[in-house]
Amino acid sequence: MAVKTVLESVRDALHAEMARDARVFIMGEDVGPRGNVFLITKGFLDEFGPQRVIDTPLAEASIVGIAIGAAMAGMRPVAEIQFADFIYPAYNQIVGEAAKIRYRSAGGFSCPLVIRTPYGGGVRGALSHSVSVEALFYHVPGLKMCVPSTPADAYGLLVSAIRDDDPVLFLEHKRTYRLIKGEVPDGDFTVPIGKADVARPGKDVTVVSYGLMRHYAVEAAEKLAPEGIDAEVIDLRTIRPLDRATILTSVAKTHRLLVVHEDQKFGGVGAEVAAVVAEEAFFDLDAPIRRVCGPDVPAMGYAKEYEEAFMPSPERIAAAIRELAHE
Amino acid sequence: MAVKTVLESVRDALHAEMARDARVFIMGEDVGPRGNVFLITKGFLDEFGPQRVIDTPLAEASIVGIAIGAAMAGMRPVAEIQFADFIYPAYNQIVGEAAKIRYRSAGGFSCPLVIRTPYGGGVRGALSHSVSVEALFYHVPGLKMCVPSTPADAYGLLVSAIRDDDPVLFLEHKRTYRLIKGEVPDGDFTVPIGKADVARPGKDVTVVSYGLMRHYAVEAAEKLAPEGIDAEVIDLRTIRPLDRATILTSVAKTHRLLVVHEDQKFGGVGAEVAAVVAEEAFFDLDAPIRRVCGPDVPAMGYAKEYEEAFMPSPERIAAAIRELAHE
Amino acid sequence: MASEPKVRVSLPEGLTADALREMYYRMVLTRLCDERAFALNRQGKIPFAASCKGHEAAQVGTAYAIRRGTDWVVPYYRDTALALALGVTPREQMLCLFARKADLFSAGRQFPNHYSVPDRHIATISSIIAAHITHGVGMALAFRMRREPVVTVVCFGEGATSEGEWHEALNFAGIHKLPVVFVCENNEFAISVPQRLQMAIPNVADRAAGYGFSGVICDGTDPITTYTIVREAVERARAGGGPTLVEAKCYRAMSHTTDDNQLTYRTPEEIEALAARDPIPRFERWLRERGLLGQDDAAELRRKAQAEVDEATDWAEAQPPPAEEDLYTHVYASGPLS
Amino acid sequence: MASEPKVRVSLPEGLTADALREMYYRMVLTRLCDERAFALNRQGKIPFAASCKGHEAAQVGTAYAIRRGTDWVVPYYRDTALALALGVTPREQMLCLFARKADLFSAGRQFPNHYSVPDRHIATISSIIAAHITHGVGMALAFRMRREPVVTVVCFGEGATSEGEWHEALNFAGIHKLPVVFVCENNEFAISVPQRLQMAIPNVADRAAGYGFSGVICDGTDPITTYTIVREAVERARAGGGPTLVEAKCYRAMSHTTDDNQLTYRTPEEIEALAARDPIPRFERWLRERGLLGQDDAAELRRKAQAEVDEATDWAEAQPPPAEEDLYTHVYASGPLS
Ligand SMILES: Cc1ncc(C[n+]2csc(CCOP(=O)(O)OP(=O)(O)O)c2C)c(N)n1
Ligand SMILES: Cc1ncc(C[n+]2csc(CCOP(=O)(O)OP(=O)(O)O)c2C)c(N)n1
Ligand SMILES: [Mg+2]
Ligand SMILES: [Mg+2]
Repeated sequence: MAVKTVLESVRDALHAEMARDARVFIMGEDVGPRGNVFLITKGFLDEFGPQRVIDTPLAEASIVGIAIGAAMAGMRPVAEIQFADFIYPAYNQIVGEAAKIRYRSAGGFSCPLVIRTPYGGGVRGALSHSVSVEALFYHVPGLKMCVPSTPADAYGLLVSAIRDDDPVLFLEHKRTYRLIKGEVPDGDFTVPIGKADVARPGKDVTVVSYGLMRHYAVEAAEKLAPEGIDAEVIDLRTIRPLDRATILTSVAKTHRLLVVHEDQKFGGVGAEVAAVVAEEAFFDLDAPIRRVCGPDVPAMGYAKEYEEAFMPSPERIAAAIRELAHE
Repeated sequence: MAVKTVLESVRDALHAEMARDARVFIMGEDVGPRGNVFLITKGFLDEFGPQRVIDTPLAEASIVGIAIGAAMAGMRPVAEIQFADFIYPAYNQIVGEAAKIRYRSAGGFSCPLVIRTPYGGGVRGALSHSVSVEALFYHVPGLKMCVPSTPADAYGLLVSAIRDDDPVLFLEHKRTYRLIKGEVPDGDFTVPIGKADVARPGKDVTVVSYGLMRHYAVEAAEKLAPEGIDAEVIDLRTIRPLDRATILTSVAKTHRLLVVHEDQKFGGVGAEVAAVVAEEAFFDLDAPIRRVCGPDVPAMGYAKEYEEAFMPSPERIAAAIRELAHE
Repeated sequence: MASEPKVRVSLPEGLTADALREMYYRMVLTRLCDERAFALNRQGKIPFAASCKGHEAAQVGTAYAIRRGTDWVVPYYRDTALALALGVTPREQMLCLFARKADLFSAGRQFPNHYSVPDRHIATISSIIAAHITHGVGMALAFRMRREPVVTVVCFGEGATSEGEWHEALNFAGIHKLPVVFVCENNEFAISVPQRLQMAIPNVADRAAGYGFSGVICDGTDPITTYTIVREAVERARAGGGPTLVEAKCYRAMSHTTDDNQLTYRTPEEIEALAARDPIPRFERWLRERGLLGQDDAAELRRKAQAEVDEATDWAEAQPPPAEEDLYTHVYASGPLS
Repeated sequence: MASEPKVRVSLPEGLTADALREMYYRMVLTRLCDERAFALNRQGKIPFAASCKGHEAAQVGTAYAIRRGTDWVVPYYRDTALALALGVTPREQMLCLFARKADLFSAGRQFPNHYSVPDRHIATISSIIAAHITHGVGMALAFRMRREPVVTVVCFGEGATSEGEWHEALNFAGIHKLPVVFVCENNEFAISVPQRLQMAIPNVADRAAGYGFSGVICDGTDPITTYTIVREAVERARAGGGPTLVEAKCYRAMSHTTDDNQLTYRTPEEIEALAARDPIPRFERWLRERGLLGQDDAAELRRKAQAEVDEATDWAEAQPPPAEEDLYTHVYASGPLS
């Protein structure tokens, strides 16, 4: 086991899969000599050559569309969207095409494609480099979606995603890249797509979260321990498929649910989590389902003050857990 | 009052606003001599001329992008996307641009734009002419979204949308176009954006729906009346902003909530409705929140059998209400 | 079927007399399939059909220009003749028209003519115009990466060239000199929108210069010209010469689909005048003049094709539709999730 | 400031001696603003900056080519000199760099240099490359509909031309012969991606032919050439002659932004060699040769500009940041909804 950052884990997973499987290749803007804007693919061009590390033109629809074609022809492309905010031009290819290729061809073709993109705020990325896009895609059957929060999960899920026979949208919270360090097993391992992680066991309140907010939720839970409030934090890790079982099991124990995400509240992932619990575990609940989320404004602004006002903090999360525990 | 179809109402509203306000113009594929593929703009070209009825190239991103530019320059464009399935290429312009123009310019610019598009199934439109797109957009602050189901609402909401100072996505269920007839007041009137309609008052179960499903829900409710089950059907009419008050008032009375939509379940609009009620009216509820929705498969297929299996029917809705009433 | 011609004529390179007759047969077969589809629609038996009448020569010429079993085609929804020329059978065609469970292309999920036939190297497409063009480029990229001598042909209408993705696809193909041939079947209309409202230029082919490769115009109502020009482009691509944009000028004889009525935007005279450009009698004449088709051959081939189409129609109609549980297949490799 | 020149020289049409000196001043002012921005970033006072060093001539030439107060500009994020030449003040520039509440462009919401100044006819943009190009076309459409004699100028880098939306915008403008001028500031790089991986052709301008209008190349390190060519295009557009694509060849002296390090993809020699193309000393020479700038004028103008920038920096830094409640303004015309 070695201690790594999330960024290093993403790089290592890409590197290992490129080395293992000649069908895997990377395409995206500035992934070549520059080694990606976060330096994730630094050195890859020299090692794997320009056929497998392709610096694309500035055109996201084609980054995904070309990757889809290559996937249909038997390759395992990893397409990079430089920032999640720039994924919109590729929406047609992801939602209209990739997600439907297997279904529409009745299994004649498959689309083993990974689309990686850094998302989320807290890095002074301003209005167009801070977005959370999970709620814009998680409604789409045919896609899978991963949102790792720890170095080990980033590695294991990315390897799973590359080996998966279906398209996977792989969202990397950019604030976690260098902030979050953790132990990562040596050698080849995977984390299964579709399994949530109990990041902190507890018995009083279930807190469902993912991405950067998983860490804030754990921090909040730790803060409350001295008060005698024992929160269980679940890190979804995968949003589609959603691990209902882990959530329901937890709620059956705690009888209280708080969902936390940085993304805006209205129509966010928390809505579905709440709906699942209100439908399938209603009689387990002793209190209303609460959500702590980003505000329903168009974006996170550039000024530090906007970021702070937008992003749920460990303090806000702790306050919500406390309130819910006493409800 | 005259009896009209939904299609006639959409046409009449467009016509009235074109006649009233020289800033209003229409752009889209085949809106010219052909008069739109559903004949909604039939005759408009002759009446208003090619400057105000623009047959565009086959390029949705530019249909919306150009309309945005015109809106920023003081016009009131009504951009048509021929079928909702073709809106994906315009996603960047709608979500990344239109929705954020006012916010990002701190009020320097506004974007009074209407994007009309026929959506939904039940017309043998197959995999790419049957989609429901509301869940792909309703998470987006800065946008408004209307989903009228009756001729009068189609008229009144479309007029409101055109007069609104912000971008409105206007979804017209294509199965309702000719199927649904109803009385429409004469002359100028509006229906406010953001107000739900109690389509059928009742006291036992609240059924929240919209679009074609509003009619199926009412039909289901009528079927159950002889059994002594009195369901209240709410037609959202607007998804963003969502009329929470009408929903919460109803649930406070019935203590039971069923959400019905044709769109796929996971991450659909029903998720947010359920979450709002689980959060704000939890103690009013006597039973789990149920959802009757499209299945989580990539699309509605072409064969009649797929359509029937995909779309909630009045029978399925009635069964769900009955079950919930006895829960 | 005529025996080998008495008089030796010089045949287009790479085509035997049999192949030429086969091309003719496929054009006729397509025409009859298309006519049957429209008839079935009028009878209320199928809700939708689209015809490639006026495009047959361009498509069959293209189909014969590639190496079958090696090269790949990414077609569009009007490529019925292309598909039939690549080995799609009338039965398969009818299964998709009737949306039967056994429909090879999509199990009855997609509109008709959305081919997807891996074993005949035809890639899956959606109805979303131009979305398939980058796929063809990506396939070409994959073949090149694996050093396979495969060329990918991507087809689309002139309307599709307005989509941004079209531009992105051609741009990438040009930069990387990929083995791909773009075939634009220019029929001057996108549903009701005429070419002059689609682009400010007369020839789509002229845009190739902006991507660093050549654009060629050909008479898409003549299968031999199309064949020759596409073949040259395909072999140049295979030899490492990069992409070509071929513009096959053809026409659309019928309304856009059975949901359309072209009389709302085209005059009856305009539509009638198109008949003079019909590729089938024209090719028939060409074959006759070269002794490749005898006195009664055309009539006989037509009868044979008609019989095939009739048989296929009856057979397909009798096949079972999808069942409710078929809704849930092929969502993911591992089955449905939720 | 020099008095009117002793020797009468022929000035470019439409430019007075004062205007020429003003152009020079704006270039210098921009340079100093950009340098200050990078310095503030190094000091940790602002998290991000981007410089237009190498583009000043192209931008100032463009700014002076339009009719101010009449024509509109849709810029991109590297258009600092353009904005300053159109009347954006150093104080306004510094407010956006510091993301202050009073930031005119976005109230501190957007990255720096995302101008939005209705009263100076500069349209709002996002950071999403090429998304603004159709907006410029739509504005031109609106002005034409209202028969206002307004021309819209849209600027972008050569990287932006790869986006599908770029193609769609130019296509529509060509079809409708709209009064719009597209200015491509070609600096040969899109972050680290060189032009040869962005397109297969040497000149962006060559693509205009595909849209039915003309493309013109100009030396974008020379403000007068750029001015002349853009002005001709603007006036042709105003006269109903339709769009033009102007390609101003310039260069990027600095890393893409403060987040980038161009040494990872460009050699030090390559970067050093760029200094020879610096538009400021070159324009200074041009003005001197024509007697438009006296012996000490350049130094004095520089001092004046520096004083402006210093004052603006201190002032802006002292302005208050947004407050929490500012998060909720301008969501909808009617306020926040939820
Ligand atoms: C993205 C998208 N936009 C619009 C449509 C609706 N539509 C279907 S076919 C068509 C016209 C296509 O014209 P062209 O590309 O010239 O092909 P043709 O039908 O003439 O062969 C249109 C607008 C669509 N299917 N997809
Ligand atoms: C849609 C989109 N994709 C990617 C980016 C990231 N990005 C920002 S600037 C840039 C390069 C732009 O190059 P160019 O258009 O040539 O302008 P320049 O910066 O060279 O002036 C890239 C890739 C973005 N902002 N938007
Ligand atoms: Mg066409
Ligand atoms: Mg550049």
